[in-house]
Amino acid sequence: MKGKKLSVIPVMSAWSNRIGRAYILISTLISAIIILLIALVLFIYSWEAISQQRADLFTSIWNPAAGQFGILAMLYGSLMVTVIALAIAIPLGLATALFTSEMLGVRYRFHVKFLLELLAGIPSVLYGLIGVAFFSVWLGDLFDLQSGRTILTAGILLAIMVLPTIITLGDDALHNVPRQYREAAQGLGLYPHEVIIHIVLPLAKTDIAGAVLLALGRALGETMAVMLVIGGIDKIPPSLVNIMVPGQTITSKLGREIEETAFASMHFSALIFMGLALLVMVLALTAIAQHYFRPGLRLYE
Amino acid sequence: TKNESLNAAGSTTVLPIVVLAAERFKALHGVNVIVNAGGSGVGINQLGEGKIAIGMISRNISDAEIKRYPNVNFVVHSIGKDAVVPVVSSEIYDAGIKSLSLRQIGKIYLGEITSWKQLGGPDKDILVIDKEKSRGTRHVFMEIVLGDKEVSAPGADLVLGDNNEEQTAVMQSDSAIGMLSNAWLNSDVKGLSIILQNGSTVEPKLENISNGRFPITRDLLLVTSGEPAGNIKAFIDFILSDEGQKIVRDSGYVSLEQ
Amino acid sequence: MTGKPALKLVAPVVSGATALIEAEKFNVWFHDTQVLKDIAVSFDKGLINCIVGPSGGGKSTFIRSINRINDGIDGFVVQGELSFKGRNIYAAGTDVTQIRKAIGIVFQKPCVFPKSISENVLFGLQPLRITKLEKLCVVEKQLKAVSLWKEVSHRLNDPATSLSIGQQQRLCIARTLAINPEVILLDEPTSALDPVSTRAIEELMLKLKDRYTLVFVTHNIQQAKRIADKLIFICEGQIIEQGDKDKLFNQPEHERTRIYLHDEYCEC
Amino acid sequence: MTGKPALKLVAPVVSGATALIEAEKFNVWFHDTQVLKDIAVSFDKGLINCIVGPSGGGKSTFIRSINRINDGIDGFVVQGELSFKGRNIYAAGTDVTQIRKAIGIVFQKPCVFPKSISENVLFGLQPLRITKLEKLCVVEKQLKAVSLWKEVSHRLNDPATSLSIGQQQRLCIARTLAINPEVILLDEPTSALDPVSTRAIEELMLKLKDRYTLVFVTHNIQQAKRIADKLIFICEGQIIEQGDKDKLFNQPEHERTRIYLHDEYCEC
Amino acid sequence: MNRNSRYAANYLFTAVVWSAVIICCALLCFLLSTIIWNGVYALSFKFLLSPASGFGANGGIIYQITGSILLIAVTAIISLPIALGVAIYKSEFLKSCRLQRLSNLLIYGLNGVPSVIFGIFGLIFFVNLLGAGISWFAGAIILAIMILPTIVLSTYQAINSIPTIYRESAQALGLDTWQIITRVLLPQGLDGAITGLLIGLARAIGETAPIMFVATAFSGVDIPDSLNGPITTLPTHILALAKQATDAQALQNAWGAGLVLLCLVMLLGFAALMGRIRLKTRWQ
Ligand SMILES: Nc1ncnc2c1ncn2[C@@H]1O[C@H](COP(=O)(O)OP(=O)(O)OP(=O)(O)O)[C@@H](O)[C@H]1O
Ligand SMILES: Nc1ncnc2c1ncn2[C@@H]1O[C@H](COP(=O)(O)OP(=O)(O)OP(=O)(O)O)[C@@H](O)[C@H]1O
Ligand SMILES: [Mg+2]
Ligand SMILES: [Mg+2]
Ligand SMILES: O=P([O-])([O-])[O-]
Repeated sequence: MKGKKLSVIPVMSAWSNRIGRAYILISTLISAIIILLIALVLFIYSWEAISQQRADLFTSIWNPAAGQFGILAMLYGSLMVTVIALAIAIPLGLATALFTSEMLGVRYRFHVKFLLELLAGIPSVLYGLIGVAFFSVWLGDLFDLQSGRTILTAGILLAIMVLPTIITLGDDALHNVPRQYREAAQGLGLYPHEVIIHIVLPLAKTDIAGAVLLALGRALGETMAVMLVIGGIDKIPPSLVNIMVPGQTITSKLGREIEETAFASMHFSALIFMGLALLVMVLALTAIAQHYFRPGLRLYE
Repeated sequence: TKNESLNAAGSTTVLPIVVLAAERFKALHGVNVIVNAGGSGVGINQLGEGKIAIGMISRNISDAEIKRYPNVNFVVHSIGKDAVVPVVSSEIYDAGIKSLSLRQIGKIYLGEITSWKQLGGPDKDILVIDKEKSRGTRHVFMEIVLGDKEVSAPGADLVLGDNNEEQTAVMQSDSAIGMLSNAWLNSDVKGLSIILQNGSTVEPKLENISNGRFPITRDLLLVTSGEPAGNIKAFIDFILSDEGQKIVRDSGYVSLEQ
Repeated sequence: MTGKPALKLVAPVVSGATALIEAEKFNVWFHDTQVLKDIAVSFDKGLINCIVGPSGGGKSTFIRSINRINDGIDGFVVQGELSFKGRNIYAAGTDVTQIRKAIGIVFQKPCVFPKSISENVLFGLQPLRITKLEKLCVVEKQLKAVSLWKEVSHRLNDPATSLSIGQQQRLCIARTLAINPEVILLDEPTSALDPVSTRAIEELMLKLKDRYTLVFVTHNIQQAKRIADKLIFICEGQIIEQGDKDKLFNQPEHERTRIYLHDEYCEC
Repeated sequence: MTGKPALKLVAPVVSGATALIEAEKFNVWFHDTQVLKDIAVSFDKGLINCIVGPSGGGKSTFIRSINRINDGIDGFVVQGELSFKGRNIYAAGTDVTQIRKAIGIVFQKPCVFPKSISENVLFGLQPLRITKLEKLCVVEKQLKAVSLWKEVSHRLNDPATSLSIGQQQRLCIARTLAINPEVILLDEPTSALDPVSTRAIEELMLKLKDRYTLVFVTHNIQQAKRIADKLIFICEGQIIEQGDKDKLFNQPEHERTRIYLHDEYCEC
Repeated sequence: MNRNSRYAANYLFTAVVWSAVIICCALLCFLLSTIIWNGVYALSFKFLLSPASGFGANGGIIYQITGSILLIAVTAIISLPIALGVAIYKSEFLKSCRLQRLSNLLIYGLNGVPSVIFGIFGLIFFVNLLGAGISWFAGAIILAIMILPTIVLSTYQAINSIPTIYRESAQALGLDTWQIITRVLLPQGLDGAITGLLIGLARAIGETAPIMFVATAFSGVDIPDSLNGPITTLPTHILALAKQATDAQALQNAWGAGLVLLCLVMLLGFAALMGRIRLKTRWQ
């Protein structure tokens, strides 16, 4: 036994302290409860589907009229769209982040970043409008498709939507690498690209991984834009890697169908189960990202 | 006063009528009618759950739906007539496909016919556009074409919801077929004539709809829970009045007396 | 943690104390590392009590323990006796705020709040229920006490951050004086300052030493030579030697003291 | 930038140069503040060229300008002549990377890369297309040159960050030696170090001075006294005086030099 | 030769980066100009100031604008105080590493929850379980929950970036915890909170999925006179017109509404940017 463990929180004297503390505690509790409540509500309302459909949920046929509720097509669509989005957005976004943080003068960095962040400000329903009016038509013409409403279209649209996230966070990650490392490497006579490849990127890699995971979560969860361009068909294409066909994601399915179902019916329950699956995926990603991110340290400690 | 308001929701086919009628109704009677879309299925569900006073539907209520809400006494009010027209991209229409039989259309949706060539058209794959399952348009169309309103359509390439979405998709394609309410036809989206079993063809024209010759017609309906009263009744009566029926005609549908 | 005796919770009146602050077998750990070992020392009024020693020796830890600023630090554990006016500072039920009001501290890096100069002086007087005139009086008095009044009297409402670092440090001292403490702890108050400001602070300390009990940590042997009265040499968490400045400089008892005070390359 | 004459882009061969690095009317601005004014100096091989002066005087700015590390800093503007082997360092078309390979730099705070010790030594040799054995040779040779070999030879694959600060600084020097520069710039290389490491670095500099042109910035007058040969005193961006160490210490031409080198309370 | 290949590699690298930048800029230009080009024809004072009529083909979007603003105003009022409390708790009271991690997980988790999940949560919880029906206030609560993490994190970072020495200085002057919170932390935290709030609201005002099942109706809605009842907003209006309009003018009006929405988003974003700049220059 060593000495007395001191209470970390200093003694509060006045009653205002007590009220203040109660307020702080209550607000914290509220926000903690909200998260649990969301998870709980989704779980309860998907229980009917989970308990009665069981493994049938993981088949590929969705036909509520016949009592078939297989979510594989939607799962496939969600994953495929996300993979496409990231495959486009990561290289593009990271290269741009390299530009803003390594090549651009400090003075302009801020302005350019702000401009690129404007991309992030465009509401997703507008992305949807533009996607239907332009991207799907262009893609259809370019690849001579029957319809431009494809998984690829949705992926491209999503890539554009998550691009600002990757650029901003990537730029922050690169910018957080202390200047002294760059100067030390420069002082050894390395070319700019060698400094970036050998020093800056490796040092920033955990933060970049965090940025990518965050973007992944965004892409998985995006609804409106995807719903308008993906085509809405619950099918897994015969060739799994054929991305120029219409499909369906979990989010677009929810957006289109949830209102058509009767509250608490099996159909409803199966849809909620899809939402729950989505939530679990996103939360798992968050947990992994948390593991990667350094915990926020207080400065000067 | 502001407190007086009604809620309506449902079919996107009926939506234009009700929205326009609601504007007039408010100007005349000061009663606000709040209208939401969603599709016929939504209209029935929300009425069943008591969230709205008036459901808009473009098809009949199914047995399953009646069973789902045993405590609700659905009362339907017909406010107009409409045809569900098989539509194709103008390119196909111009290439000579101006009419099809119900059997042919059915085979297209079942995936048995996949190219326009099989129908005497250009050598292009057919882009088959389906609608969401609970949509009134689809119920009526599939009932007549394939004999089952909730049949699956394995031949479908796209599944869309609202009429406008479907219209845009047909417009953007040069080889599409879809189903649309008569009000949505235009120069890019052409309605097909239907070849009847006796060999004669019927064009999707207002007179053929009103006289019942066009095979895929339906009533546009408002549903209430129990016999309407008060403002609900006033609103339905307004749509049934001359002024209301003019709105029906202006929206591209057939009014009751036509 | 095992094996170390528990902290006495009752605070015995230290017998015959004339010194305001006394430590006796005072130990400090951070987590499981012992940073201070059996410190026994007393600080007297009217003298400049100066603590010297190599970096990492525990000087800061010690004086920060005196007014319990270390409480907020994770893993901080104390044991032993440290008393202020005969009462154990770490006794249960002690009002920390009162202790801190009686024992002011000035840190190495001047830390002014991003507010005006006069608000900074008045910052410790919370909640402030005095008239404007009284406020002005306090501000004037304390700024005069730290010889800052002439330099800033015409711009009391300017942000304090606009002052030079040396002026900021004096402002910090003024702020501490305003709460009317009995003891003032200074942790290397001049190490961030230029020579002119350093001289000003040293003069200020000489001026204040009659009215307050000053405890002053420095790295700078020359400075200790100039202004200290009592010298305490702490190394590796222990007091190696303490006493009159001249004695330590001229006839130190320990070889380590001599080396540290005279040889630049002391390894201690 | 207006009003200042543009940088001369043609690099004239400085006549009769024996010194590797020469500056003539060299000026530096950060945005609109002039930080270096009309610097004229030459650095000779075989001597320890030591730059001293008060903080903020521009010492770091100057030596960082020599191998163009300052290029990356916002608002950095140069004017005048700074030549390496008779070629203007800031001439258009100069390959900055080559300049940096010929003029190595060691910073105040040792900055090892988060890689192994041997990777750190080899880091400047990109792209590395030599055999494992050759690598080991380089590592051994350079670590021996900085007297680090004995301490780390058994753990060359440990992360470099596990070394003590003093060892890290020597590793930084070894890393610089490995690219085989002709000039080594050192910006207060010992100010973050303890006395033992300081002494090691000082001895290392004495050992290296025959083979390299050393330019060395220090804050510490005593250190300058110990190891400098040529002394350059920079204050407020100007060279006040330069020349033989003994001359500056014993018979300075300027009063300011005398005050700075001898009086602790120099205001410069 | 070796040197030359390194030189070439450097050029190649630069070229790759530049092309990425050009693609990004081109995308940005395309998106903005498309929205402006399509939207600007619909804009007029009449469009901004009159209610929608004729199925979106006539009239304007006054109730959509007021609806959107009302919704986010209430969102702000609900979320700000809660977020401040959470941020202070996290920064000042939560010292245990494990709890800190848990709270991070919860906050980042909430931040990652897809917006459509909020929508179906609202549909189940508010519309059905609580029987609120379509209620704009429920929508505001949903949006408040959605932007809570943004505000908390921004506030937390602002408070957390105050060097410990300021807390210790205040402690040394005899201030108690609540005084330190109100006098030292909150002035700074509030800046961060406002910044986070603006960023969050910029996101909230453009959202469709979380409110379309819960809070909005297409037609017949003006300014709500009680907490219950639907509201109409710019994004849901755009969606409805895009999906249901029969008339070309209505689609044009959808683009017009999109342009107005984009301007509102950018206004909020710009204000947040200003806040961020101010934040950076506060403590030393
Ligand atoms: N917050 C902390 N957690 C853990 N260890 C600490 C902490 N603060 C200080 N220490 C350790 O306590 C020892 C004493 O530190 P302290 O700061 O008291 O030394 P000091 O004598 O003031 O040194 P300096 O002259 O450099 O200020 C050091 O070994 C240090 O590493
Ligand atoms: N990046 C920069 N931007 C603007 N001004 C700068 C920058 N770096 C240095 N300065 C200014 O240039 C002047 C010279 O700075 P420098 O670091 O060269 O001084 P120094 O002699 O090395 O000082 P020290 O001994 O403290 O290291 C200072 O006034 C400083 O404020
Ligand atoms: Mg200290
Ligand atoms: Mg320097
Ligand atoms: O929207 P619907 O009319 O097809 O139900």
